[in-house]
Amino acid sequence: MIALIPLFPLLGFVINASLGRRLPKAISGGVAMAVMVASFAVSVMSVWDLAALPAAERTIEQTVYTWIASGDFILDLTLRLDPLAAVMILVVTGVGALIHIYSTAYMHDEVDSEFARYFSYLNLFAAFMLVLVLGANFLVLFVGWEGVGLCSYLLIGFWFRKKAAADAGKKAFVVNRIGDYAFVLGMLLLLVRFGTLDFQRLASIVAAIPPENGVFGALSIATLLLFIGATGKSAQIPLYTWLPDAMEGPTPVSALIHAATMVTAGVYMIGRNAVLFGHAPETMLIVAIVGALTALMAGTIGLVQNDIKRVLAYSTVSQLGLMFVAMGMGAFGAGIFHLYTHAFFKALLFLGSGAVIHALHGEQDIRNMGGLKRYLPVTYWTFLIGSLAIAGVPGLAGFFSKDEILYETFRAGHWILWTMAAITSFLTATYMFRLVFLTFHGERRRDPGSGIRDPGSDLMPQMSRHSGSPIPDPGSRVPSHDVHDHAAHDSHLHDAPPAMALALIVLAVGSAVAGYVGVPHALGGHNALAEWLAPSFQPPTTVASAPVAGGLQASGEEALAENAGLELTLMTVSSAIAIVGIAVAAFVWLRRRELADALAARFAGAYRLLLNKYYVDELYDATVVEPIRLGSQEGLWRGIDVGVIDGAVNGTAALVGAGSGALRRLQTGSVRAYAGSMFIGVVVILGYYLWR
Amino acid sequence: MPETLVFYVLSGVAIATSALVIGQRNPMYSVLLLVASFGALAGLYIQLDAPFVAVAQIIIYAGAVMVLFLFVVMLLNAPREDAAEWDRTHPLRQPAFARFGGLLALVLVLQLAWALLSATGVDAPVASRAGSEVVGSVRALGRTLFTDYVFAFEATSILILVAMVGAVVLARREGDQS
Amino acid sequence: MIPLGHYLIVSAILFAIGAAGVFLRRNLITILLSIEIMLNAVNLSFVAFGRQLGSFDGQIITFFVIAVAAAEAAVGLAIVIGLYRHRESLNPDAFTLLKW
Amino acid sequence: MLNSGFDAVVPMLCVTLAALAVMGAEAFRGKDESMPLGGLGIVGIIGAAIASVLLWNRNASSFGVIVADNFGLFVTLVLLIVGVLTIMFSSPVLRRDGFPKGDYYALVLFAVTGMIMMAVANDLLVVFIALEILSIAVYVLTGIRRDDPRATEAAFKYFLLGAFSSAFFLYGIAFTYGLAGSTRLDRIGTYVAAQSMSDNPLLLVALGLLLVGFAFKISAVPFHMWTPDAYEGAPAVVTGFMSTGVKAAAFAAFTRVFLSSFEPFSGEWAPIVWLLAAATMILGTVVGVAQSNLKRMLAYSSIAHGGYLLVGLVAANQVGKAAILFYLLAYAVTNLAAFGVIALLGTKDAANDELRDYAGLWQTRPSLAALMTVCLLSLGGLPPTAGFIGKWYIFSAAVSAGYYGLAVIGVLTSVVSVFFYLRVVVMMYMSDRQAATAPPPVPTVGMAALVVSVGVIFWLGILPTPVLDFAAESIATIF
Amino acid sequence: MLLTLSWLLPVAGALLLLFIGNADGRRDGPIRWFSLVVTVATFVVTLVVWAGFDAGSSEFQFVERYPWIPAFGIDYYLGVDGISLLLVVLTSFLSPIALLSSWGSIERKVKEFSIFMLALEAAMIGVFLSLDLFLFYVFWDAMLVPMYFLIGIWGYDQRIYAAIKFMLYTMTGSVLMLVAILGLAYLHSAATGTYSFDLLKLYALDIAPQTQMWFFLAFTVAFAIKVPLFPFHTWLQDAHVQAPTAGSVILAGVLLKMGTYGLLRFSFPLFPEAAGYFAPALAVLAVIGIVYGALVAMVQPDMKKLVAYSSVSHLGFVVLGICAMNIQGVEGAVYQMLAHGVSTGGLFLVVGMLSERRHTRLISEFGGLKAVVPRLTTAFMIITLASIGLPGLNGFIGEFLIMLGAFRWDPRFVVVAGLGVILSAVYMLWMFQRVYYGPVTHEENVTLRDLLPRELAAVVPLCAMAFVMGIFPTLFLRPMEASVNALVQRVQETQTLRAANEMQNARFKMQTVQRPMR
Repeated sequence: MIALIPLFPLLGFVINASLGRRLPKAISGGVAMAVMVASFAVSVMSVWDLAALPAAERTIEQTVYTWIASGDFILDLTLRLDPLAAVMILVVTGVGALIHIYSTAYMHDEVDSEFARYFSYLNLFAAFMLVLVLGANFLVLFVGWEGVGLCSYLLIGFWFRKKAAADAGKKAFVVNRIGDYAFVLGMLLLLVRFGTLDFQRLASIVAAIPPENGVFGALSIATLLLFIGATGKSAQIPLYTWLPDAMEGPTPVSALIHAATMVTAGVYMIGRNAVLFGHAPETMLIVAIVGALTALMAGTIGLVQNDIKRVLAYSTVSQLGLMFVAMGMGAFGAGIFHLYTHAFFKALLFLGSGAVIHALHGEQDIRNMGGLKRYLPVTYWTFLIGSLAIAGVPGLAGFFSKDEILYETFRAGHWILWTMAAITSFLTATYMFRLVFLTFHGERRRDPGSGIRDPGSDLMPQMSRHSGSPIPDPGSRVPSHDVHDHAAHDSHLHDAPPAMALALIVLAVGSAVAGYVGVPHALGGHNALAEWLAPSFQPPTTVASAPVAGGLQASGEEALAENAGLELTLMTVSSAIAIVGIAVAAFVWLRRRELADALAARFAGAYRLLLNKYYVDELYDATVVEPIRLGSQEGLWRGIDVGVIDGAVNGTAALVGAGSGALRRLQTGSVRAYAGSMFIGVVVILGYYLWR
Repeated sequence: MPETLVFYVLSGVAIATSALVIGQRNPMYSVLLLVASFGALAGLYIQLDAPFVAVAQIIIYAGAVMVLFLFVVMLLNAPREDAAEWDRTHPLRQPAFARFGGLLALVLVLQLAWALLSATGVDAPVASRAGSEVVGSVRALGRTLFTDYVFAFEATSILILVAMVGAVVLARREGDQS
Repeated sequence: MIPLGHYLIVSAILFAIGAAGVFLRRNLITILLSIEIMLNAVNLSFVAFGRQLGSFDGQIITFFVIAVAAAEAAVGLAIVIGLYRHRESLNPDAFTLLKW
Repeated sequence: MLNSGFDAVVPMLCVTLAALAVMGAEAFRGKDESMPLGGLGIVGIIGAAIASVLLWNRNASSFGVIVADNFGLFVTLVLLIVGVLTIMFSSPVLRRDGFPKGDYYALVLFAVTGMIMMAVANDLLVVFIALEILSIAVYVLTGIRRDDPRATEAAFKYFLLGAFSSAFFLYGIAFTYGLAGSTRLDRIGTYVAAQSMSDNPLLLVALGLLLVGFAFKISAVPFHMWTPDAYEGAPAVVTGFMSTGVKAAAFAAFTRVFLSSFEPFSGEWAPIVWLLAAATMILGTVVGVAQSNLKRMLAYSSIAHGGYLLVGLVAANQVGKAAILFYLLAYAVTNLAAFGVIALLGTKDAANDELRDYAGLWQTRPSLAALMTVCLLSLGGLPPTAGFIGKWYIFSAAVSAGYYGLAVIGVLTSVVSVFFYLRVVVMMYMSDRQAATAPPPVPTVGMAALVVSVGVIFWLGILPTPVLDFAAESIATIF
Repeated sequence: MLLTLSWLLPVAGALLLLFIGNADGRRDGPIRWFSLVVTVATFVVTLVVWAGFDAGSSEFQFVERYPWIPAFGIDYYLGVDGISLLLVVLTSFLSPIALLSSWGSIERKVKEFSIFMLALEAAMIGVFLSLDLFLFYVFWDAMLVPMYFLIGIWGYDQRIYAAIKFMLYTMTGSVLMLVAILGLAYLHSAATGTYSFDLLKLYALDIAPQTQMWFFLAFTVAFAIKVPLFPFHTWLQDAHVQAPTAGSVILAGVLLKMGTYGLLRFSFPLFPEAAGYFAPALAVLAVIGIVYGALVAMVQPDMKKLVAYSSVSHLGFVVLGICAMNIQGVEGAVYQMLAHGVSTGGLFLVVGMLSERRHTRLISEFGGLKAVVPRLTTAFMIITLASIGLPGLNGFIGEFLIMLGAFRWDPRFVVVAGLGVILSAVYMLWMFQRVYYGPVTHEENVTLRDLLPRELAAVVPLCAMAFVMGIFPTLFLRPMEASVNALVQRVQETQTLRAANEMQNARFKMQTVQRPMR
């Protein structure tokens, strides 16, 4: 049954990949959408079945077949649906389906074969993502983990003629590989240490041993390695640099992969192994700190970016950071909750930005936008809702989840982290509304104006996606994404076409109401989501026993009593933060535009630092990439391989040759010399016998 | 004692003439000196109760072989050594090589002498053993030659045949083959 | 009577002289002569040994050696003549077409 | 005539008679009347072969100095094969270069006689005479192309050094005779066995001098100097003949003398032979690398092969002796075939034995190129050829005698040797022909001889069992 | 009889061709078809063997044994176990593909080419089949000759240098092995009185540790050169780059495996104690090779060179797994051999197709081909992903099992070896991107034609194999299970030195659970 969930998209992939190049757009797109919807339906049904079960044994397991069997290592390809997975598959299939629908309109200008290729990739991604979340053991998860990485590589580089896109794709894959390296090591360590890769078995084994408080034992090492893998997948320090570049991909891709689903895999993975991480407090602290740092850093960068998608990308990074803070605090429920809500509004925001770009024919620089509110009403209002949600304005989805994270952090006593998180949410509100105001409000701006160009980005407005292809070939019929003269168009900018509008509206509704599944007790809710998820964060069959560190004490009645007050206070604080952030944004970018430039000029150094993303990419290039490349080329290849090793080989040959050349000279041709050598031989032999 | 004296004289002559043979630039003289050395050797043979060998030595060697040499020397009216110009320029002309060869020869002599002196039984006078009275009788010698050594004898005939053929093949004038 | 060793030493000296001749002389004829000297030296040893052992073998072997020497001399001289035909010289060092 | 006291000499008698018949026929034939002289020789050789097969296992001996034991007979058969192949390769060459046919064949047959005599001789004197017979015959054959100064020079060098070395050899015989009181190998053996190891300097001197004599004939370093010049100067067929026949005969006598009579002294001579073998293998292969003349290159390679044979001698065990026999056969056939190819490629006025003359031979004479390749691979000791089995046999002898060092030197040098064999292959297959003139057409007789030898090479390489057993049987009777 | 058939069939084909006159190349077509049919028939034969193979037993099966050189206890002795079976199938699977790939590129001397290819296949199959060391060595060396000609005659410009280097380099190793083989046989005769080259008898032989060391080194150097292990690898890129496509495919696909197979079949089981002593050193070399090969591959301007160096890296994994000498390690190693055969063979195939179209192998000469040759691009993509070990494709299983096995042995090696996983992605994807992505930069590339049906027929089986091996690894793991078990048992129970070894790095090891890992 649940095997069908990933199988449907896979089917779609097979169809589109094999004969898609001959199908008209309608069919290939239709197939892609159909399989996603089907998969969504199946997911809903299976979650329904799951919900029917009593909370204690809420798992549906299906072993497809034995994948690897080698000696005492036997690994089944098992899928397991549990509350956590349930949330994830709903998000993946639901949001995924919407984005497929959206894409049919967004990608409509591609030629048939490219169109089909796009959707085949998208389906494949969905399939792998579902395998990732449904996998019952690390290796199956890893299959999905790598698979989604591959799809993101393919989709980022979808417009392969554009060097920037291709580079970004490769960068994404390689950076992820670095994470995967650690991830694999972590897996192996767990496997060798505990003898299994199955999440439930691991959980029950680990639950039996005491947490590694203060010691950094095998479990801590393993979890840390896994977390490094997560930083790769979920774009955390130090491996976050690929995500902003990944914006080279088509916008729906950014929405689905780089906002809603794939990038959250790291968070999901930690949630999935809540017990393991719970038993490695040292690692947990590291997770939280890294998350907080990432959140803050990304937020600051997002404040000054001028590319609409990049702003969103950095906001994604920072939101992911918040999720990791929650995970690090042991507030797994909160983390997953934020993941869930984030999926809605971040997807919404990206799709919205996509609508804007679509309308502006590829324009992405917010300095060249403005005043779009009256041209693109649907886009505007949905975008606004999304921004409010992410800013954490009370009543909307983001409010509840982010607030719960802040609360858990504070309650765990890490007030420094709390402060960082709070600042982050303030920044979030600010840069999001900077985006909103610059894009939709004010008056229409044509030319880039006097703003500082963003040197780090390949997304100069005037660069067309298909630039650099000197010769026409079937794939490169120039679509209307290219930059045309705005003057020609901005009179009749068309709003999102129905397919896109539908996706936007649905997601907007989601962003508005999704939070209500997790209304905290303090507000009289009963935090349904947390309760639903609870079993997933505890060793199997021990639901009744002591909850995992920080698991969800909020659910205990007595805990509730003393915490309600605190929670409410924090809520007001955080709402205030959001409001203030929006206000600041409004003040600076709506009332007094010049102030922004003044600030930029005033703190030019800081501004440039932020604009160039703290020069991290440059740092990596200078310290890692170039040394390795040069070292390999000049040192290893030219030096050692050709010079030393092969030199030794050929040197031996040369030596023999030289010896030959020298020895043959003994053959002088003079017969007396020959007799001489014989005579010497005689004398020597006799000498040997007589003087021996 | 006379025979000791005779021995030393003869061997002295043999050695001296042989040394002169190779110390001689003119091949003609060399051949003649060699004949003399052979004569001395023949004397030693007689002293060793091998008259027949001595005779053979004189007749075959000094008589036949050396005459053959003489013929060739005259036929080619062999020039004195290093007459030709290239000879002076030849790397092997400098005497170092010759000295080296002489040195080796000296070493060889020393080795052999040392081996002989350190060997047992060679200081015993010759013919100290029994049966010395029959030694030298030609009949007995012939009998042995054609009984024990008959195969070697036949083989030698083949050898000489081969040498003949070879000499003919090699020395025949150009053009008149077969 | 003269000890066997004396004869042997004489023959050794002769042998060495012959061997040295191969190096000292640069005249093919003389070199052939040197080889004859070596063979004769060996003959002396044979006869001496035979005398010592009181058997004919030494003398008989000497005959064969003489025969061999004659044969070698014949062929050798033929070759020398052939060489002389090709190049008006008897110097062994003149013939170094074949080397290395 | 078998079963009489003469039967042991029958094989060489047949060959001798054939030689005499050839001479007679040559003498009495008309000016331009052609006679199958080669056929005559082959008939005699076949008779000899039959005789030796009949003599098998009878351990016959004649005159007390000839012992036709299986060892000798095996070598005899090898020598007869060499003779047949030589005659087959020669016949077209003779016609082409206008050698004196009668003399040539007679000399070849006499040489074979001498070789056989050397192989079955049981008396140092006979060994010496046989040595002289074959040497003189080969000297003459070397210089048989009288109009070619190189050939004459080669003959002269070969002759001079040969005479020089045989003087030493004879001196060694003299000492041996003086000590042992006889030149019969068996009596020498009994005498030597009675001696204690090292308190007899004269015997050691004798040993050393005999060693020198043999070392010269098998062209072991440093007594090898004559080999490249003689081999390069001589006509290719003659080179093939002497590089195989002389070596085989010399090794037969060498093995017989040192492994029967001087067996007790193996502790004395083994180290020297060890050094000779090592030096020979190394120098032969290393210097071969730099050669550009095919005959000279193969000359060095045959020096190296002498080294491998010496390894078998050093091992001095049953395996080693059998290995020597087998290797002699394999090497004889292969090397002879290789030189046969060279001979067939030459013309009257051009020897065509430079490496560059073989460029692109594949295009013009594919069959010749293929056959040559097989020979070269066999010389290099690659399976599935006779050379491989031979090398393997030799080295297993060395290893089972504990001489790992020699074995390692041997295999490494054989790798080096593969390099220069491959150079020829490269020329034939991988570079284009620059000489405009196509090589001469291949005569049938020569082709037949080549095909036969290559067939033998593969046979020995793939199904060596019968011959291996044969060899083992041969050494079983004596020693 | 089947085994004999499997190597005799190509030989027979070659001999038959030998007598077909084809001077003017008139019969090229028929000859091509004929040789293809022969190889396919061989493949079928090996499949039949597989079908009849009893996966349950670790014994050698289909054993054929006839005395060959009785005097030395040399037998014609063939047999397959789980390990050799798969390698034989791989060989016969790749041979037709290689032949097919040559149809376009080999125009001159087609007959000789086919003859050499068939001879090569025969020799390779023989190497994997023979259970008699002498027979093994015969095949081992005989294999050099046809490969030498393939490289030397039909190769690229530097072909002669490469061919001779290949021949001499590999021979140098193998002759030392020959000495060791002879030594073994002698030891056997010293122990039992009779010579024997019978592998199983020699397994039973107990050898003094000191001797083991030397023999192990002799064997291992030979195999290490073939693999090629890190310092012995420089013949590889020359041979690979200069060989014609078919040659590279076979070279990468099968020949290199003969080295690792040799380690597995001979070095380790014959000299367990020495193996235990040297295993860490070997593993160090292997790990160096993994990283080093990857780093050097990364900066190659020449596609074939790049792939060649990647082989060094991949086979480093194999050796690492063998050194681990536990069930996962060894099974992973064997699996990786197969996987590498498929994926790297495929890489050379597609690279060859590319270079035949443009007559250059320089990456810089290409770019943007995705738009021009979509099919070729897809094939290339799949094989690339397979070789960088993406889960679901063949490369992953082997690498993971090897890392698992090595981790249970000594985690430090895995920590370094894992870097290879990262780097493989770097160099492969970088090449892929430079060749296929971006704008079409060279006018000549605009008109490149996509895969022909014939080429498709060559590529598709490989891609399909990549998927099958990635998704259903048990198909291949089960047959080898018993044999690998037996092997590991044999090696470990006799390893006394190994114990000391364990002591030495005990603190880095963690105790492993005994119950099955699920």
